[in-house]
This record gives sequence, C-alpha cells and structure tokens, in this order.
Amino acid sequence: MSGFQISNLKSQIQDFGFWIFYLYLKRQTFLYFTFQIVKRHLVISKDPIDEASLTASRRMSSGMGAVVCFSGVVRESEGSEKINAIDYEAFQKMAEHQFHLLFDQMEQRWPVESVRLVHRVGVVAVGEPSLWVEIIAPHRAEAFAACQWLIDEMKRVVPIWKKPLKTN
Amino acid sequence: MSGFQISNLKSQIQDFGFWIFYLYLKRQTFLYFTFQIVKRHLVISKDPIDEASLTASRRMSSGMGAVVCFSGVVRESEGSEKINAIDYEAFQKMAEHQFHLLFDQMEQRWPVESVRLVHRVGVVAVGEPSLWVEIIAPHRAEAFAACQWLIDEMKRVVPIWKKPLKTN
Amino acid sequence: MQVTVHFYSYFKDLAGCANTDVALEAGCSLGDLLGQLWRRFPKLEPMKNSMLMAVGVDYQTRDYILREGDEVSLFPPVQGG
Amino acid sequence: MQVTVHFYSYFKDLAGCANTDVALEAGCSLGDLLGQLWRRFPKLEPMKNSMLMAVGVDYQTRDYILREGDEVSLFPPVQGG
Repeated sequence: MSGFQISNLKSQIQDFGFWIFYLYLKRQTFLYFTFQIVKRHLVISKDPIDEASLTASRRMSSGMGAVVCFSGVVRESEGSEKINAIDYEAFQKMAEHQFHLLFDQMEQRWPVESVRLVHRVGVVAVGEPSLWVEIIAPHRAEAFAACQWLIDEMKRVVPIWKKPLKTN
Repeated sequence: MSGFQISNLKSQIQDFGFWIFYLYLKRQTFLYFTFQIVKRHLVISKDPIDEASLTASRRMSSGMGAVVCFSGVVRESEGSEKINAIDYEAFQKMAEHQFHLLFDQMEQRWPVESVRLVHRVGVVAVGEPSLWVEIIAPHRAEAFAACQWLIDEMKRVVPIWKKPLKTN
Repeated sequence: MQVTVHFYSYFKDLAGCANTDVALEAGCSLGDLLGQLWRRFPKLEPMKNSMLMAVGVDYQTRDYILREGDEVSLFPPVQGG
Repeated sequence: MQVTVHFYSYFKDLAGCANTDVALEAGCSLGDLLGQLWRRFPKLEPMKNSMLMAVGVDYQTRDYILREGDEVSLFPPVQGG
C-alpha cells in the first residue's frame, strides 16, 4: 500500500513536470490564451470624460500593435434643430450588464486585449464627449472592426436614451 | 461718361450687397464649405509621440460629433522573429508631399474637419507608438472610414520603410 | 403574484409615472401583462411596435412567463453614444 | 544632361551607395536610365518588378522623359505605420 502511494505520488510529480515542460514548449499558445482574457474597464457616470487621463493610464502588452479610440461628442444640432446639450438617461444596471454581454461576444470574435468604455449620463453640453471607447488588439484591422462593431451594437441594445435640450 | 461710371459703381455696390445677402441666406451651406477646408497637422520626426499632449491640444467646431484616433505601436515580433525595436527611414520631403496628396483626396471623399498625423522616424522601441492619426468629422461612420482609408493608402504610397532590430 | 413595471425615457411621460406594481395570476406571460397595462396606460399602446422589454437586466419576448417579484422594464429604442 | 539617382531602404545596401550622378543623352526616359543603372548596379535588377520610382516628390512610370537636374528616387515597397 505504502509502495503504491509513493509510486503514485512520483507519477503525479512526473505528470506535473510534464505539464510544466508542455507549457514551456507551448508558451506562445499559452500567452495567446492569456491575451484572450480581455481587460475591461467600464464606467457609466455623470462625471466629465477625462480623455487625457484615460490616455495616460493606458496599459498594453508587447504583443499588441494597435490602439483605436473613439470619442462621440455632442453636436450643436439634432436633426434640424439647434441644441445646447443632451440629457442622457441610463437604466444603469441593465446597461452595465448589456455592455458586458457585448464584451463577451467581442472576446469571441476578435483577439482584443483590452476594452475601455466610458459613457456619460446626465446633461452633456455641446462640444463635450458623451462616449469614449478604446480597443487594444494585435493588429489594426481587428481593432477597427471590434471598435465599430461595439459602438453599433451599443446603439442597438444598451439602454441609454437621449433628450436634446434646446437653445431657449 | 461720368454718369455711366457712377451707375456702374452703384451696380457693383448693389452686387456686393446681393452677395452678402446671398451668403447670409445660404449660411449653412457656406459653413459647410468652410468645414471642407481640412485642418492639417503633419509631423514626421524622431521625437517620441506625446499622445497626451496631442489629445490635450485637440480643437474641434461644434458641428463635429466624432473623433477617431489610431496609434500604431511597435510589437515584440516581426513575422516569427523577436525584435526589440524598428528603425524607420523616410524620404522626408516626398513623404510629406504624398501625405498631403492623400489629405487632398480625403477632403474630396469625406467631410473631415481635421486630420492630424504624426509618424516617427529613427529607432522606435517595442511598446512605443510609431504612428498616431486623429480624424475629426461630423459623424462616426465617415471618421472611421477616412481614418482606415488614410492608413491603408499611407502604407501603399508614403515612402517610409522599416528595418526590424533583432534582440541581441 | 406581483411584478413591478419600470418605464424609461419618454415612456415615463406617457405613463405618467416611473414605475408601478401590477397584480397578476400565476403563469401569466409578459404579453398578458402588456394587455393589462394598455388599459391602465392607453398612451403607451401606440408605442408597442417599437417598444423594448426586459425582465431584470435581460431582454425578453412576449412569451416569457413571469414570476413573483419580477422587475419588468419597458422602454423606447435605445440611443446611446 | 545629368540626373541624380537616390536609393532608399535596402536598395542603398544593394547599390552600395545612397546616391549617384548619371550622365544621359537629352530625351532619355526613366526606363532608359534604368537600363543604364542595371549595368552599374547588377544587384538592383532582380528587384525591378517590385521597385517604386519617383522624380522629385512624385511617382513616375518608365515612360517619363527626364530633364536636366532631375532627382530620381528608387526604392522598395513602402511600409510605414
């Protein structure tokens, strides 16, 4: 019994050694899979979007070659009418959940390393950003594709609404 | 003769008044055409790209709703080989000219208000950006389209070449 | 059983309130609930073709069977960004 | 007439220099110049199918007629970004 236990333990140690060696051989693949765990940063808040500080806090690994950022800024006209701000309303809890569902899908479709998204709620004046999105990926094409897809889908499923505030 | 000259002058003044009035009526169109004069900022330089300060110096008019930024960052591998930097060489005068030809074409195709492009030359280490592009336009679709088109065309016609510098 | 219905965006104005509690028989679907709501909030009914529906934080369709305490949300097409 | 030829990227290594002056008869085309260059820089000839050519700061084709003092540039496909 004791002999069996020892040989069993030895084989477990050998197995463990094998896996370490296997991971060493496959380290490229292993790194690829760790990349697949997308870093997510999601903020839905009344605070103004500080693009400079978001840019400064960017982190990316050395396998990444492309960063695509989008800022959506409130324009002075909605349709034919002049406005001076947009009041954004969100169903916050559902919006966060729906954003994460989109991030899940994005992760399946493109090798994105990081997604950061900030959406303002409340009153956003003309000229100020209401949305900021950053996608980091190995290559340009996938970063652009993922970023555009995410914004399109957001406008379809994330429960945020806007009310233009007219000039006088 | 003198009578003719006076009436001629009067009609010129009336014409001028007419044009002022015409421009007043058509001020939306007029504004549109002034938007068409793309603001251009082009830098090809050995200096590191300071994205934070570029972000801080952004200027856009209140008719603009979309900002798309792209950063191309040097990756740790070129093909199957590990590298630690890329040495960029440019035929500077021709590169600047070719960029401006692309900006001209972009201006014809999309209502872009501003294009800013910075390309580094010399040795750029892994993890550092070699290219930064910012496009400002009224709407998202055209900003993304113009930005992607500009980078694709740049890689076809702008005389810049890269030499990977291998680790050890 | 009882469910709570929340209204967002201009659905709040059309309903005249942000949320309301509704008593239903067990086994009722989201569609059954809507039928009851149109009687109480007639201004909402014309919006029904472009209306979005969620239970909790997930979208649901009319055949979804409601449960005690469900939080239902009704709102117009979303417009983020 | 005389033109100057500049080489960029690895064309510099293949030519063994960054630029060279070439004396040509008046009316010569860019294509005629290339024929002369292959004899002086045989390592460049195999690159001719993927080579880009410019006079001054504009791309030109082989039928471009050269003029006194033209600055010709020859280089491999570009790779910015």
